[in-house]
Amino acid sequence: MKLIFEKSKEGRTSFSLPKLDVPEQKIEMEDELIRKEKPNLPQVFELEVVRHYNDLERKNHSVDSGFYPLGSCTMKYNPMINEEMAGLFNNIHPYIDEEYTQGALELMYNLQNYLGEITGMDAVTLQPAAGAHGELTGMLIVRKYIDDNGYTNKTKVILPDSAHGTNPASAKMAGFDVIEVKSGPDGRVDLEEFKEKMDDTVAAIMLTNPNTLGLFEKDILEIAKLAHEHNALLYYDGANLNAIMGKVRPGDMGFDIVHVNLHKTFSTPHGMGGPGSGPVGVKAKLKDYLPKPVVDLNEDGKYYLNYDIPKSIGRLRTFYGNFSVMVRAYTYILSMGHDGLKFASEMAVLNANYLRKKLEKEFKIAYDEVCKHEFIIDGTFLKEYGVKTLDFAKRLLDYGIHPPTIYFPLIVHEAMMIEPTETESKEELDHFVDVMHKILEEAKSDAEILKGAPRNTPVRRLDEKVANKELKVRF
Amino acid sequence: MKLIFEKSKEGRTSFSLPKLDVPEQKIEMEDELIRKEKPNLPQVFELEVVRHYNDLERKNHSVDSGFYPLGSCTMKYNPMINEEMAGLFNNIHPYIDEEYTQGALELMYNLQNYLGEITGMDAVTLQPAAGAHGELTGMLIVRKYIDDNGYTNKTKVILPDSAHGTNPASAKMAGFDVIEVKSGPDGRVDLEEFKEKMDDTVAAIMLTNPNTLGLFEKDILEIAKLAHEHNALLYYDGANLNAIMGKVRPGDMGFDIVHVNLHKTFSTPHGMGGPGSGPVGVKAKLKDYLPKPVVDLNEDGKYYLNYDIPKSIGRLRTFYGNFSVMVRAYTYILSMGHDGLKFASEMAVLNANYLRKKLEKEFKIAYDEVCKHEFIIDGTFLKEYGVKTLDFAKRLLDYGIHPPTIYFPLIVHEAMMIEPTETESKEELDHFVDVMHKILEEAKSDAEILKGAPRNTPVRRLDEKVANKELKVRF
Amino acid sequence: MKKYPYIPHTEEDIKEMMEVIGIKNIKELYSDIPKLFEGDLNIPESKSEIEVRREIMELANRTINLDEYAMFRGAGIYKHYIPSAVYQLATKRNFLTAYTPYQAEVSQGTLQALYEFQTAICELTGMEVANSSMYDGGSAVAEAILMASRINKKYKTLVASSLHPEYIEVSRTYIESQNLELETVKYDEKTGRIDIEDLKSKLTEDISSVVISYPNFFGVVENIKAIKEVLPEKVLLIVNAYPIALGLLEAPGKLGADIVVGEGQSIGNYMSFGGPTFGFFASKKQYIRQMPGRIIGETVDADGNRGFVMVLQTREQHIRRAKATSNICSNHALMAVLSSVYLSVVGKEGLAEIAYQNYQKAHYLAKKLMETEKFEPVFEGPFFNEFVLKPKFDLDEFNKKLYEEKFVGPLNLGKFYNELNNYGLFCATELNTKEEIDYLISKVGEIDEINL
Amino acid sequence: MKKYPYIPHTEEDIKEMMEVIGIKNIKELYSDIPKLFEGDLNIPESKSEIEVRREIMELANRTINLDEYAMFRGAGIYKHYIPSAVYQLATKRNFLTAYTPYQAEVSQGTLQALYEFQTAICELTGMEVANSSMYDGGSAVAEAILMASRINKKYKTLVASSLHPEYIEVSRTYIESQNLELETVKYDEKTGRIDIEDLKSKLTEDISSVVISYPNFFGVVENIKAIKEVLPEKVLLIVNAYPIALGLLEAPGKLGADIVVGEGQSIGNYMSFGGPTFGFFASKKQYIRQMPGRIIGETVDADGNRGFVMVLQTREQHIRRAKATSNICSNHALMAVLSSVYLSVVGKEGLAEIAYQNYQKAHYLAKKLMETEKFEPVFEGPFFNEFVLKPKFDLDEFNKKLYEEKFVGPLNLGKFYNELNNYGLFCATELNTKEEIDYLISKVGEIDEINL
Repeated sequence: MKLIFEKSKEGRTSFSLPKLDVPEQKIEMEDELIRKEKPNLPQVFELEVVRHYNDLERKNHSVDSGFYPLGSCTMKYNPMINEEMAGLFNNIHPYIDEEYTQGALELMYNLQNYLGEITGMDAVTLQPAAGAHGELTGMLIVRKYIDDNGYTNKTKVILPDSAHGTNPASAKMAGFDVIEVKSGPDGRVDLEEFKEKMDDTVAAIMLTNPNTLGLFEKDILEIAKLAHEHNALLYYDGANLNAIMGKVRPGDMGFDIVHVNLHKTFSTPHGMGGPGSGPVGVKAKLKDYLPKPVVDLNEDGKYYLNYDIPKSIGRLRTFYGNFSVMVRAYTYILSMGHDGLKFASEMAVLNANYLRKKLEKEFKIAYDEVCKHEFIIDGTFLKEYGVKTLDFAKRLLDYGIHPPTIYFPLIVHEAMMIEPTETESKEELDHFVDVMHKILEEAKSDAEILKGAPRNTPVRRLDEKVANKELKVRF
Repeated sequence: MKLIFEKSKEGRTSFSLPKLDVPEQKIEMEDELIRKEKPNLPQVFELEVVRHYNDLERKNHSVDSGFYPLGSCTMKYNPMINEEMAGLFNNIHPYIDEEYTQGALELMYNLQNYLGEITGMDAVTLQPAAGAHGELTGMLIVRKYIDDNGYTNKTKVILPDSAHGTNPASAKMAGFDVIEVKSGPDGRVDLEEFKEKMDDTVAAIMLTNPNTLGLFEKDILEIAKLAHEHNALLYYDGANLNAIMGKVRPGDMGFDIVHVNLHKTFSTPHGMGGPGSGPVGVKAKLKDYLPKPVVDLNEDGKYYLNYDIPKSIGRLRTFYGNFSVMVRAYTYILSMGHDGLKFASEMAVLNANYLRKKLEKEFKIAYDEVCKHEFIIDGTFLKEYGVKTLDFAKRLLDYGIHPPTIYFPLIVHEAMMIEPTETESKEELDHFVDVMHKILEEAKSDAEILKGAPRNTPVRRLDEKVANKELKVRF
Repeated sequence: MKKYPYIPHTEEDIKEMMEVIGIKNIKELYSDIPKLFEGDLNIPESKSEIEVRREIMELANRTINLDEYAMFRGAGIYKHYIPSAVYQLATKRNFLTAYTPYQAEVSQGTLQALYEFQTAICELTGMEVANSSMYDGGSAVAEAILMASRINKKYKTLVASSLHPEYIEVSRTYIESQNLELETVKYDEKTGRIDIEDLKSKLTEDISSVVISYPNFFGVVENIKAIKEVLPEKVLLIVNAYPIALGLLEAPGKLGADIVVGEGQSIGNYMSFGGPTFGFFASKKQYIRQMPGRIIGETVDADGNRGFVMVLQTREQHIRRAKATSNICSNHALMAVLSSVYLSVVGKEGLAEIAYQNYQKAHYLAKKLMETEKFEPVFEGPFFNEFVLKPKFDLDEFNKKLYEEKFVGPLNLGKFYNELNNYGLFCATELNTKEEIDYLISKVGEIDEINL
Repeated sequence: MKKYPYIPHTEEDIKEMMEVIGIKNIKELYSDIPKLFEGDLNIPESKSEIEVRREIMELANRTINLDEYAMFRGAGIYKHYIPSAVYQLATKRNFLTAYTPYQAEVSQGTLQALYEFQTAICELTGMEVANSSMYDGGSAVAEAILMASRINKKYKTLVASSLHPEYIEVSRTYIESQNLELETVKYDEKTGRIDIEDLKSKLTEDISSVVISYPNFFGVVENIKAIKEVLPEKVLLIVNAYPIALGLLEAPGKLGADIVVGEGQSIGNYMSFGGPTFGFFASKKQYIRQMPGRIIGETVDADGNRGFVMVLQTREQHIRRAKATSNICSNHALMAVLSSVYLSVVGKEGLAEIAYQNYQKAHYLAKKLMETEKFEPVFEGPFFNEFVLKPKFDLDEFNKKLYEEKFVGPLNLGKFYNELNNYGLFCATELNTKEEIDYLISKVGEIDEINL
């Protein structure tokens, strides 16, 4: 399919402006600052743009088009009403007097509170733009906290080898050294190794619970106790919050800081990679470190942007965060209620365990026990048929199913990480199981079917080596 | 693909209502009037509905998805802004005091005037819901006019054999006998035969000009003169108005009544078959026969629905017509202006003639001369390769192109009626020409390619006989 | 050269294309057209999207947006809730910008959606077959009357005067020019139902059909069964039904209806100042060949897979021309699909619950209004979500004041019935909250005695 | 059992699934979790869509809708016209509900759209490579500073104090914990441009990068070339650009910029209370391996057909973990695609015309304001569509009155600069009509002399 630039033709347009209604003046600035050649943007008529994006859209898999069991990404349904409600707030400038934005501020205030309640935290910032951004926020809070308390020797952040890549990257960005703790044979943090590595130089421990294997860290209370004994903070990566809403709260487990992914747990659409939104909640002792501003309520019942946070880590981004993502998440929380959120978590976990049980006979499940919202297939057994997890995944595409997350977590070789979410039906799961078994049969009978996959997709298997070698990143 | 009914499962829902907030009463009516079994509508969750329609949408060809040269249907681009503007007027009840609907009424009033100006008519009703509905309106006006004038012997309507099927059907619905006039060797009304059939029993002549062959009825002034000499009215079928905006006006040619298809010429989307909108314009002498109400402006500058039309034919539908279609058409007229409308017609005609010239070497063009917005391929020559126009059309589907209208007009055997519209680019037309030639080569080399077509579509060729025999019209 | 966003032609394109055609300028394409019109159309010059938007926003700003109003008026068009998914799904661009599914192989989206629509209409009405839409309720009734005459070759129809007055007007317009006749049947002043005695007295030999409304224009639920019982066998009973009510009321098909039609706006269409909405049209299977409009049927493709096509096209004007069952060509498919999505979203339980809430809200409203002692009761017949009361004050004055409070009061029936001037036709739906109703009651309470 | 529209499980489903798993109730799935939380979350119960809509509409009704306002305020977020096609196309559901294109074969829509976006950004900025988006302008600047340090291994950055103050704050937050340093460079009080002498004086050995804004926060167009000329070779020049302005201003890449970043809101994103918008990020090709964020590249599929994939993933956190160039994972792809559609719709000529009109409207506004004699000029440097004036009256009071007229007046720079309190930062765009501007002038004219 042609690029929109390849469809361009001199003299075409999709746009016109009203005639300039003010007297024209000569452009007054140094000649070298005036553009000589217009940016070579496409020149296309409106129908061409329309068809271009119509064609492109049809080449995308999406939650709307089918099952999307991408582990760790919580590809749940994005309700239609969320979009409509977000559309009500498109035309607000961030520097408008608060008197005129009371509704928007109240929404943020309520959302801060709801997220605090769900996570068991005392204060929440909505500023971070994504999960990783929330992690960075959290790590900067850790830094500020240790600086403030004079813990000058605290230079390390501990995290398990099953952690998301963003965890070490965020810790590093905040200037910490990253210490990995191996997972034990049960897929949880190895408590002994953890104890060995835990000392006063540790600033924080980053965990997600349930962890990326979908398993609940059963020693969490012990870990929290140890952390706090060493004046380290416990950080909760909210990627897997969808498993435990209304069941158990990070705050109650002993976590001091938590980020939440509104685009995962709270159903805001992933938008091809973003925008997300990664609010961060903290315990009371860390409230004064939150980025500025947060939304507060004054004594007259007016909402306002509170910049008076003396120990604040500063700012992580401009303005107040991804507001229209917040509107969607807020709509979702109102729709679901405390009862619906809890039920969502339960059904997410039910779905994952159902799939696990249905697949465990023919596939090797890593750590095959009651999981939470996701579980991992260990794909090493596929080697005997001469195929890899990658081939298996590509073959799923031919059946119209988006493959699970592959090759993550790193501690399971040839991993396939499956997170069905609660918005998929038993029928959909059964269909997935059938397809998985069918592909396995194909692998056994003719590995070429997998290795040559996909065949029924808009393009066939793409060559990443060529792409990285040639590095053609623009037309 | 399953029907939504086949996806239904007891106990699922996409919907909930607020709890009933008023005291409940027992349903008081005869027991036989209370429903015993709920209508067996689907029970599905929201994501299932979303995926269902996502899947269905992908199975449709549309103007947005590609070239759609359906002769006589004017499948032009439907601008995005039209939809947005129509959305501003969703929540108006028709029985709201006029004081609160002044904007809507002004829009209708202006649209009446613009359509009158474009067609050269003195008064316009926006009430008809579609082109055929406009024709019926027009024919009822004819009937009322002849009754009013005591022309008791006027029982016939003359129309050419190339006319749209709606023309005779509408005339018949209004109680007229339909007299067909053959087209002459030049594709126009045979003037001699017309003269023979024209007498005082003729109530009206229905024409479209340019006609369905895309040819301008060069004797139109003579026809009008003859009609008027016999006190017959001349009716203009606006299906082909897209060829002549700003170039010549039906009213100036002598037409007394005209209908306009807002969903063709004025870019409102066709919506899988409707809604259309078929406003009817008339000359001053017929103004008093228009259906009630029309929008008028009183002396105080207030717009109002005028029901005081003593000789009105009555009502053709409820309320005031397809209002939100009118908003789209109005938006389009404002966007294009008098200059843009004229240019649109010119480019529509240019496109048609360009295609005609590019195809005339390899295809037989019926009446191969300068055409207006459309032209016809005579597909009988395909017989020598053992294929029909139907096969050729089905093969076009494999190339992602919607076939032209086929087997119409009836006077051309194996017709393919091609109307590119002005919103297609030269590149698109060239591509169409290439594909047409390629398929012709296929017909010559292996007719089975065409006879087995389509192959690349969501379903393969469908059996209409089975459908009509079994008449399975519901699940 | 001026550029237009919707027209792709560059100067170069035009030049090249003219060369191929063999002309020197565009005028040559129009050389066969008499010079009857010179100069420019008296329409403003082309405008940018910014200007167009401003102009139309200005009109919208001078037009009511009932989304923000408490609505107590129905009378054929109703403010019901439309779930967010409905419009977003049904107006996807490849539905919106497709045409009639002439090429079935690339129109399966349209065809399946309409087949599902037909199924839902059959379920609602209790009929065996349905077409894929008419323009509106009024024209659907008119076409039903014509269809009945085609079936039994009789020329006269009896229409309940409690059918929506505009439907009667439309029917009259449609049928009179075909030398068919329409006579109205009185309503019973006590019950508000059709006057059975008057009906019986008019049931002469030449009667083709009887048309009633369910509920009728006064909101009163007709007893279809009782009516059917008095009709001679060959007379067809046409029932105009309010689809939301069919969540609570027995299906007309089960009570003896031969043709069931109606206005579909209430199930998933915006009010849109009355259009476009759609008419639905269902009947017994034996009459299918006399039905107007497009019908979708199931079939198989060359590989034996299920697919859908238009069936019985030989009834239609593009094949049968003057002998067609109707002249209808464009229908209201998009509106039908909107309602099909709506019916899928609300589903079996949802529609029943909506109907139930409509009933309850309207009955609460009626009870509370009567308690104010500022109304007299009018009809005794059972009602669904609309009812008529006779106020002891000037209704139009009262309604005027309500607008200021962002309330729309009842319709003054004097608009359609001389004898019912200053009678109010009230409506409540699932969208009317108790708070709104109670506020309306309080406003009634405030009416000055002098007004009485 | 209560039903939820977003959860498909019926009682029967749950029973069957529990049987397969071998559990008797759902609690067993949580048996390994410590009993730390009992009871219900303190959040209201689930609500119907009708109730949710009412509740959020109520909030929206208490929030400004600037669509209806004349807007004279910018300061980083601008009210520009967004053609209707832009949102309708970019937010199609199969864009909206897709995730990061991990499986390229079923993500070509996303990948090609982002590749086109990268191309458009390169065209605008005059750079060789661009990534597929950052969160916003502020974080893009911060990441650019970090990138510069990775490139030249120096630890200090000089930031013009006329960079958006919030960007400076964000940059400070990002870099300080990495033991990098940030120092600001004064603006020239006469021109409003960066103070070249101050800059020179601070250009020590350890300087990694210099950050300027184009135009700067005061609307003044910096002379990139002149700045570049004073920089030592190894110091990277980071330019934060306003993309609309790039329709008129020379591409920073042509004037010596090494990294060009900026806030993308102005090109096709709504204001949305400041987010989500997106940051764009472009640089010379030689630095591509130090870039943060996702980059899309062209490749071929197994049949040799063109396709697109994510490239250089080894820079990213999911591969490189702690050694990644950034921790960024989710970006703002949807916003980037919105802008890509925008740039395709307005096109080459459109963007130039928009920029030209912005310039003209703002200069007309400035001229007219000065003619009222109620302002003092502030900066002499050339400006694009924003400028600073010093009113002889209380700006906040004036602005308050403007709101009532549905006008938003200039930003009081005291919000960010103590020394510029009661200075107004005015903005005009293609959406400001002469009529609006003249009305604003008339309002200035009405200001009571007492206020002066």
